[in-house]
Amino acid sequence: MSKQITMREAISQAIWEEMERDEKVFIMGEEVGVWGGTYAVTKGFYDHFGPKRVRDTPIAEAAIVGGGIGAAMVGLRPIAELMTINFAFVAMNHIVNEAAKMRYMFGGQMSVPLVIRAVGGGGRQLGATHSQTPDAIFAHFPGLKVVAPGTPYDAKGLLKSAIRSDDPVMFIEHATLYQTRGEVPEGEYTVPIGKSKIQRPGRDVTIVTYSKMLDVSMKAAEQLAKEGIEAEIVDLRTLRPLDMEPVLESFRRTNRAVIVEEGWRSYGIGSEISARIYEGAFDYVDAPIKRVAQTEVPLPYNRALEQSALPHAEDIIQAVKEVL
Amino acid sequence: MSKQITMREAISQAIWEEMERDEKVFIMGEEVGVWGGTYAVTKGFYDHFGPKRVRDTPIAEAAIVGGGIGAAMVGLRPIAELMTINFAFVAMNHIVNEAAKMRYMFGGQMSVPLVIRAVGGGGRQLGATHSQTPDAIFAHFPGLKVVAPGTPYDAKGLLKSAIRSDDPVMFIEHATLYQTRGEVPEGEYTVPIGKSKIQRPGRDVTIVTYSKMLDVSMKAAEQLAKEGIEAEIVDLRTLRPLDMEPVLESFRRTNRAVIVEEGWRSYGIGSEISARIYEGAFDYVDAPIKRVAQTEVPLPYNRALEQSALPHAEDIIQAVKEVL
Amino acid sequence: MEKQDHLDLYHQMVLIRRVEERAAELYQQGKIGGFLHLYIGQEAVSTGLIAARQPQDRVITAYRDHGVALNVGIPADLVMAELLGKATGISKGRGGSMHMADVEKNFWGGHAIVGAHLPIAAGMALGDQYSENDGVTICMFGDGATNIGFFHEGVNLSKVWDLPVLWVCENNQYGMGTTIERASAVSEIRQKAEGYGIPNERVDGMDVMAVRAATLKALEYIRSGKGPYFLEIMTYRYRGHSMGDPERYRESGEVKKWQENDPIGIYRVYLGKEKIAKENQLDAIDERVDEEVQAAVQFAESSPEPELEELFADVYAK
Amino acid sequence: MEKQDHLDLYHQMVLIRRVEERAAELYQQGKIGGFLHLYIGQEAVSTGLIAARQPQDRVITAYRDHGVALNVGIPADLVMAELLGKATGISKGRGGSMHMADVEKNFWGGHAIVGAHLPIAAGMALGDQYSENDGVTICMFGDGATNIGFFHEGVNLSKVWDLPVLWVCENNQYGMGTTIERASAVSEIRQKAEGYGIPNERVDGMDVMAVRAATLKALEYIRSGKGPYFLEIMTYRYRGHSMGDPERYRESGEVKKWQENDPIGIYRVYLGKEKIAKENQLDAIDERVDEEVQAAVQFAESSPEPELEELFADVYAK
Ligand SMILES: Cc1ncc(C[n+]2csc(CCOP(=O)(O)OP(=O)(O)O)c2C)c(N)n1
Ligand SMILES: Cc1ncc(C[n+]2csc(CCOP(=O)(O)OP(=O)(O)O)c2C)c(N)n1
Ligand SMILES: [Mg+2]
Ligand SMILES: [Mg+2]
Repeated sequence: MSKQITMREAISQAIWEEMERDEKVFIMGEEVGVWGGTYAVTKGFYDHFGPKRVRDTPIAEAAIVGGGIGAAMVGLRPIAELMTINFAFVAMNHIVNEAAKMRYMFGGQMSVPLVIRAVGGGGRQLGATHSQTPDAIFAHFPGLKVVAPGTPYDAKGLLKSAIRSDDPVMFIEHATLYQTRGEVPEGEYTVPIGKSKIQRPGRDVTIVTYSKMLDVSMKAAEQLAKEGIEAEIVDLRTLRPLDMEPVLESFRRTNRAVIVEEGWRSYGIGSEISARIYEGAFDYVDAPIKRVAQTEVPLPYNRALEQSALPHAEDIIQAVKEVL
Repeated sequence: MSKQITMREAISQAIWEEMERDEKVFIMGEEVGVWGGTYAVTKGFYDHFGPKRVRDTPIAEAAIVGGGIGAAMVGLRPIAELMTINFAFVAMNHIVNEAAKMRYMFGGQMSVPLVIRAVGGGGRQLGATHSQTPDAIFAHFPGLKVVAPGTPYDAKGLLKSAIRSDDPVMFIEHATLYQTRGEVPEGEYTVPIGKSKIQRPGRDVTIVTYSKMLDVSMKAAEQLAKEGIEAEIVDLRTLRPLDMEPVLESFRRTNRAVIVEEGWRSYGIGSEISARIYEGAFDYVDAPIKRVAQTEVPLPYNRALEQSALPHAEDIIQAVKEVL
Repeated sequence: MEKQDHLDLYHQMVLIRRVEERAAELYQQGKIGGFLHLYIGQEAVSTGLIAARQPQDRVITAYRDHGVALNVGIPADLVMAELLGKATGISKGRGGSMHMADVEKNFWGGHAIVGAHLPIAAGMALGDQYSENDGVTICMFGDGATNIGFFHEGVNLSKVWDLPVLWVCENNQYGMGTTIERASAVSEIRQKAEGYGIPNERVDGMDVMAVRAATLKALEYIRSGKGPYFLEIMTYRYRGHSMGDPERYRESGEVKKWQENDPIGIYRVYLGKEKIAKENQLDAIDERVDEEVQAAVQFAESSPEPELEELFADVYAK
Repeated sequence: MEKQDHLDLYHQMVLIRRVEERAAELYQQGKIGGFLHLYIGQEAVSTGLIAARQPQDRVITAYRDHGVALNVGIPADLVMAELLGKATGISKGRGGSMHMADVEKNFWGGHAIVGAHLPIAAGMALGDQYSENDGVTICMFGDGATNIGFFHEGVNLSKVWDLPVLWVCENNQYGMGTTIERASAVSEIRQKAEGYGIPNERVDGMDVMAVRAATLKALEYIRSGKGPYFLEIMTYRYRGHSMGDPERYRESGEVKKWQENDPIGIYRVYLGKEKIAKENQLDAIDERVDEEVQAAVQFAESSPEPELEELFADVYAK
């Protein structure tokens, strides 16, 4: 049995079920408790699990992540929520210098089974500091796992894997995906971290993407299908460790690729995927690989300007036509 | 007239001369004053310029960069020194959310003529948290300029340009380059930000690199020359804005490229350069472009382990041979 | 203070209130996007602060910035246009509600990352100290902001270097839905200033005259070269944290109680009691404000959107 | 305390001193790389602290961590091997001087980013509170570390949640070359604790008995569920900040003055005066330490380098 639920419900269910399953799982962050989560992901949690396991924190991102690291080191399984990924920069040292390195540096003595949830993405007129999709910079650091699901099914399954993982996982959600619906089975399941997946089969071109841009790419693919162009869509789902197999496998069939990400182009996700496709399937390349990404400016408040900076289905369609 | 001086001297001279030239230029950071800079770059400055212009700060990186931003906004030209780039994560929010966005967000009302100096790099057995070369993650942010010179000449000229720039510039030095010598003219000169440069001509392969790896690439090229292989070396010098022209121009002649960076491979500098070469010179590609980079682990203390994770001339030589 | 000064302050407070009430409506109509944090209930704080400053005194605040914007004299037209994201907005439509600034008026902006502007304020004050200007930087922030590391680093630096900065905590009792007690080790925020050896005072933020008086005193102290000063100003926001706040964290009775202490009402009573202004004079101001706000909305609505090329402007100076 | 306990403490202090003196030599010989921060002069601090803890009490500190490492009972062999980066080192040669830990002994490491371990310590204490263990987390940091935002966030959180954590500032008067006065708004660090409403005390850190007594008291307070406690322990480092420090920031006379107050010497006098141990007993311990250190160096030098595959181990648990 499965059911159509929203991304918000999927994430919420994953946390709820894991908290029911394991006493050691708890959530801490700004407004996760009484407020119910600023994106309503943890609505009802405070009443059900109480203040011990649903912990409102001061506005202190280094303490949220740092506190999570400490609690994880001594055996708990904290979910530290950063209200948005834009505030992850405030906790940057704890994410990349502490969580990511703790185990290695001390010769494997410690584990940091911490999930850092952070929601990102543009498109809501929140201005330059509140609209970023800086996923690539976190994925640069070995020791960290970085997950960014694009469907409710994956979100639920991957978040469960993240919570059960003994490694620190940065779990990146997208604010404009929370209302997106998708099939989710009713029973228990997990989705493994570090596995890309073909979300739509196609023969003509490989679109590599993830998170919100999966949705946008799907729309582009439908449009293209009407014109007889069948795009195969590979969803990375995990940015670190990066699973290139499905990408390369698909590319070896289509020989053409467009990489779609919401964040800025330079030093972004697409750069890495592009480089790796050429490295892994050079002999299969029939046309220059294209990247679709955000215009390289801080995002403005004005709606039209902001939208013009973000990648849309039309941009993908155009890029696909260029590689064909 | 020119003279052989060290990178340390070149950087020191640039700051000294700019401070002499412009009263508004000052330096602030941990141990820049009485101590003389932990890398001795500002040795003698405190005695000469006094505590007003050579400001020792508390250990508070957000205040160092944030304070620098504020002082820059109201008309000064601060050089904020982060003792090492590893501590830039502590100031990450101020670098990428404040300095980089201030002008844009307020409709061009403000300028942030701030230089953030930070020394990075591995190879000195400082362990995982103190040995990073995370240049790519800063270069991801529009609004910031990111400069990372590889020669004393460029360091001096670029730092002067950075100090005179009305934009925030992250100026990345490399700890193991301070003793490196090179020709520097005696008079006043600047090197423009945002210009890559061919540092060694060659016909067989294009090596794209910057900072410390320029040095290592030069050594590799000498070695290769003995075997009759002439590598052309393009030094990026500036990571943002990125000047691909000399890279593409060179590549169109050599048709083969190796990109060398000290940092981690995934989502690094090489990814972007690789993607851009394919985008800009697809028809000129004769062999898959190779990336040489750091093994993707946090750097260990043990010397042999650390060295084995860092890129060396041999790795470059091997990569060059593979693309030929 | 002259009578006209009083009437000006009254005008400012009413203007803030009405501009924001209209903004709330425009938000509901979808004409304003993003986050909209209303200052309603807190008007006396920025009004009293700005009334006490000299032109050389800089002001910087958080995202809840419409009050300051109007107090420093940005015309309501340009504030409203910014809210609507228009080319004529004070930040050219690129900033929106959270990012208003007017450097000409020595207002250095609303800032959206909690507490991040405190070290920046210290830096601005350093700029004045360095250049031997006698300006003071007035830095406003919320009670919630006092728990973030930036607060600590900025305030500490200001004392170490004796910078001319006035730290102003607008204590409206909540950081979003979290009461002070649940977020801060001490519930009297001014006690934090003690940890830095900075002189401090708690002020009634519903009384514009009290705020102005405390600010004058503090500015004098700072201007005399003695270093930073810290004000904790007790206030309350009547609306949600931002539009769309479910307000599960407080009882409506609590809001009502504070509304009985309305800063505009208090000031009206004061102006009457002190025989500074008659009811009908104040009513006339109210009416003038209504017209101003209507004109501002019209200005904003009829203003052009930014050109699409504006997207690329000002990323760099050069 | 039993006589043997006293002799143990004496042994620990001398061991720290001699291990570090040897380490300094090995550094000069190029056998130790990276940064080497010596604890010499501060031995009484960690010795007194650890002497007072129960096994369930966790310890976490900064990069100046050899003292704690030896106090918690990591054999000198494994400390020395780590300094030399050997496979037998306590962190398998991957951590080096700054990153020793022994989780079995409830020692959670030296940490190299100033102040970053304070929020982590708060989290560890949360772990114990959550699991209803009665352990206390003892978190040590320098005077310089009290100026970084992490300090503020960690300490504040500990009080808001009444976490079982003992904050220990080792005030050795300098953060690298910067005196407290030039870096901190207040020069009595314990005053900072007042800003968080946390009970606090200043302690003579050259007197191991005083440190132990203060720690016992503090741990009792915390263990009774009353929340965090703050100790400022006055001490001094005789050596440079790390190897290669030009020490331009202090006069040698100042160092000499503090050396007259040597923690080992003071304890010797105490042990004599209290008739706990005779000179020759203590001398015998000194000799035993010399042998231990020599054995440790030999162990370390003859230990194998890590295999090259070790480079890839432990990046992830799985
Ligand atoms: C670093 C950071 N963390 C979290 C947020 C989200 N946020 C915006 S306002 C706010 C509450 C701030 O409360 P306070 O400082 O009391 O100001 P008030 O809103 O009451 O005026 C939070 C948590 C943010 N903008 N920046
Ligand atoms: C965030 C950060 N900034 C700067 C440094 C460089 N640094 C290492 S130790 C130190 C001084 C710390 O002083 P204190 O806290 O007093 O400890 P002490 O060395 O005296 O034991 C500095 C600045 C660092 N490791 N981390
Ligand atoms: Mg508040
Ligand atoms: Mg110290």
